Amino acid sequence: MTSVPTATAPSAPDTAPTATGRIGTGSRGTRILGLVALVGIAVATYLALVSSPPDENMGDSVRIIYIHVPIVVVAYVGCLITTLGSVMVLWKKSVWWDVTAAASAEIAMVTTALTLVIGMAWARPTWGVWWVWDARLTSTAMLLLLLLGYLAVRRIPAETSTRSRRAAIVGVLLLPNVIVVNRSVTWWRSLHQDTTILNTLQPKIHDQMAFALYFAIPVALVMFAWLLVHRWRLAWMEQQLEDRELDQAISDRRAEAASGRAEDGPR
Amino acid sequence: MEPVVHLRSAVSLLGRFPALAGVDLDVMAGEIVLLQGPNGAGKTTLLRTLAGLVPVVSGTAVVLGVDLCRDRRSLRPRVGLLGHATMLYDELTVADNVRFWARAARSSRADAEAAMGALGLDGRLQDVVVAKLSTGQRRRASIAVMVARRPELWLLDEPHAGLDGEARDVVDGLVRHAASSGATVVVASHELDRARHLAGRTVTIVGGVIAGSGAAPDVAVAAEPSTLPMADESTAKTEVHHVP
Amino acid sequence: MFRDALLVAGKDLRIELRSRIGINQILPFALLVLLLFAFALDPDSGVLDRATPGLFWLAVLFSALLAIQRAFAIEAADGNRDGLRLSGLDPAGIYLGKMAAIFTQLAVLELVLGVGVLVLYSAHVTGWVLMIATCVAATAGIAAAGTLYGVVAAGLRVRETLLPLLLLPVLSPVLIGSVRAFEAARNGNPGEGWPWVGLLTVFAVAYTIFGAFGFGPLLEES
Amino acid sequence: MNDWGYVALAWGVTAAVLVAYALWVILRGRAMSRRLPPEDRRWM
Repeated sequence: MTSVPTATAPSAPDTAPTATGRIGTGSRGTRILGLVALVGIAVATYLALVSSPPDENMGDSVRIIYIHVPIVVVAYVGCLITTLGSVMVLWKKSVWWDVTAAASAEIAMVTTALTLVIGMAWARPTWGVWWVWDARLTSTAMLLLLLLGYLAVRRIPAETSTRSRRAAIVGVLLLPNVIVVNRSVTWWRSLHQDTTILNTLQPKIHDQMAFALYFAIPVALVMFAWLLVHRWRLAWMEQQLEDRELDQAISDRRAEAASGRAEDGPR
Repeated sequence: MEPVVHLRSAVSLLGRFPALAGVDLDVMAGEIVLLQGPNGAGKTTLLRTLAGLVPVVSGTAVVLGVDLCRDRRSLRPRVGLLGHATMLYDELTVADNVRFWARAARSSRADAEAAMGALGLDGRLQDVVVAKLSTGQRRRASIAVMVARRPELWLLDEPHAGLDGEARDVVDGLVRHAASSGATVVVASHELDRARHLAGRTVTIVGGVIAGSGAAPDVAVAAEPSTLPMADESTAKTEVHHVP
Repeated sequence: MFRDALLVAGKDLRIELRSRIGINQILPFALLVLLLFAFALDPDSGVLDRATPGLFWLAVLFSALLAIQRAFAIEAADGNRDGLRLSGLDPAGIYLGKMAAIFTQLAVLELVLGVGVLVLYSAHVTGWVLMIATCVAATAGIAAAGTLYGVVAAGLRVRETLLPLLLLPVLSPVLIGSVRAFEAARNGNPGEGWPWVGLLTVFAVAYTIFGAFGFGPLLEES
Repeated sequence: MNDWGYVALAWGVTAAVLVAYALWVILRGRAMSRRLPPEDRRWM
């Protein structure tokens, strides 16, 4: 009942709308945002790979941390926005938030997968293995699975309001589930061993290293914002197109009734 | 008097297909209305919409005083829908099924027993598992469930299908009795001869809109669809006949 | 609400008693899983003995998937989902009723599996109280989350594959908690197990509350 | 593989995936916007 616009206004003639104006999902705002992100990424890369010194313990593999942490932050922020959006869908029946939750969940999925790959690339030189049953690694893997489940629910073809409500209920549980999984895994591992990334990283963090890390996080967030806006607009257009097809189908059906020929369509 | 069913430009979707593309319909209390139209015209969807199962995505829809755009849940227990599906649990006996749905609708056990009696399901048949029933017996059990729920609005989708002559008379009797005791009935049927005897008024639906409405004997039923009157407000509202 | 829950639970359990799908198919499946674990892990090497709590709960989890699919398959038949929606039953009541029915079936299953583990794996048991508390809390959690995600997947063409993808990650804390609690009971220090029972209880209560609210909107979608 | 190898792996994979994803979003956005009139794309 929410998303379908006034179906009584049939958009009859413009069945094949030829776009006028500019093409794509960009706008003045996103171009500025994109430029800021690109410059930021260039500076952050220079700081991380060139200007900062190698770590006393980890050597050059510390440079993986400078990309690992920002990507994790993006993944977590993405999940947060997805859950927030799902709450707003259930509360206000908001289409805007539904599109936001969907766009943000997809980016979170990509960055969570990247987090795992980067994490493994760091674990191999540091711990000598690709994977350890560390609480963070394990719960990040579960997070990826939860996000895949959410996106799978979103992909089920259904009427717009049906889909948004169904996805919202799964999405609301995303963050609580991540927290419960994380707590239980941490609790579980704490009985056995005590290796976490933070403990390995703690001793004497160099000023320049800290700056490379803390500079990269806001840069990653700007990049996230740029991606989110574009992905949002794409999802929005997909939804508009569906609504448009629906309006068309309604006016087709009316025309069919008016011409008095009812074909054996789906009941 | 306020109509029991009041639809204006109501649009309902099946998936992404607009099965109802703007329906105008009024039904008064105690009426028996025959709904007719070709396959795919939207008869079943109209009945399911009136039952509060299919959402109305635009337009106005008020049934039994409940606005379907706002609230469909409170309407549903007051409506009885006899659809193509029997809504029976195969593993349970006839009596278990009727009693379960009757209790769910807060009808008394006596209502359940009476409904089974009226459809000839008392005695040996009531302890048979539904999976072992014939199609006609299932159909009767399904009708018994509906009667036992004591609905205010009866929505019957092809109620005569799969029934023998005797059972059809029983169904017709139940419908007349329900209408005379204040319930409202909408019947969708292909068996026009039988249904027209029952109904006080015929409504034709084509392509998801109401194409015509009139006293049962007046409507050119089996004629070419192209000769049907066009949908407009005036025809949809006229000629409301009450059945005694 | 509780009246409706009793009605639905009674109906579901009656169907299970009549159809015996649970006894004839799900229970043998669970026992089969126990046997397969024994084939995979050499019983003489001691691995099986140490892994017993985990194997027990994995068997329960896989059987729970079948039980949940089954609980919604009976509603999928011949328009019964419409029937439920038309019935006037409180959705929270339907949720609690279906959850109670799944809980009961799983409890019976765990009892039989427990006996199976005792006999087949010749496990010795201490800490009965802790184990029973763990079973109750964990089963409630599985039933609560399972009923909620079961209705998300119910009625879809992809339900057989979607339900495990949605449910198993969510239930991983339950698996961790129940296995650790069982290990604590077996090792004779129940003090380590009770915090896990606490976690399981919080999980079950939280999911029951959320499920009771979320079930209505989900039941609407067909 | 020395440390720099793993650093290159991590940064390389990240860059490749993010660029590929961004390209996919942009190109699909361009394709989609051709099928919609400007009033449905109010950010223009």
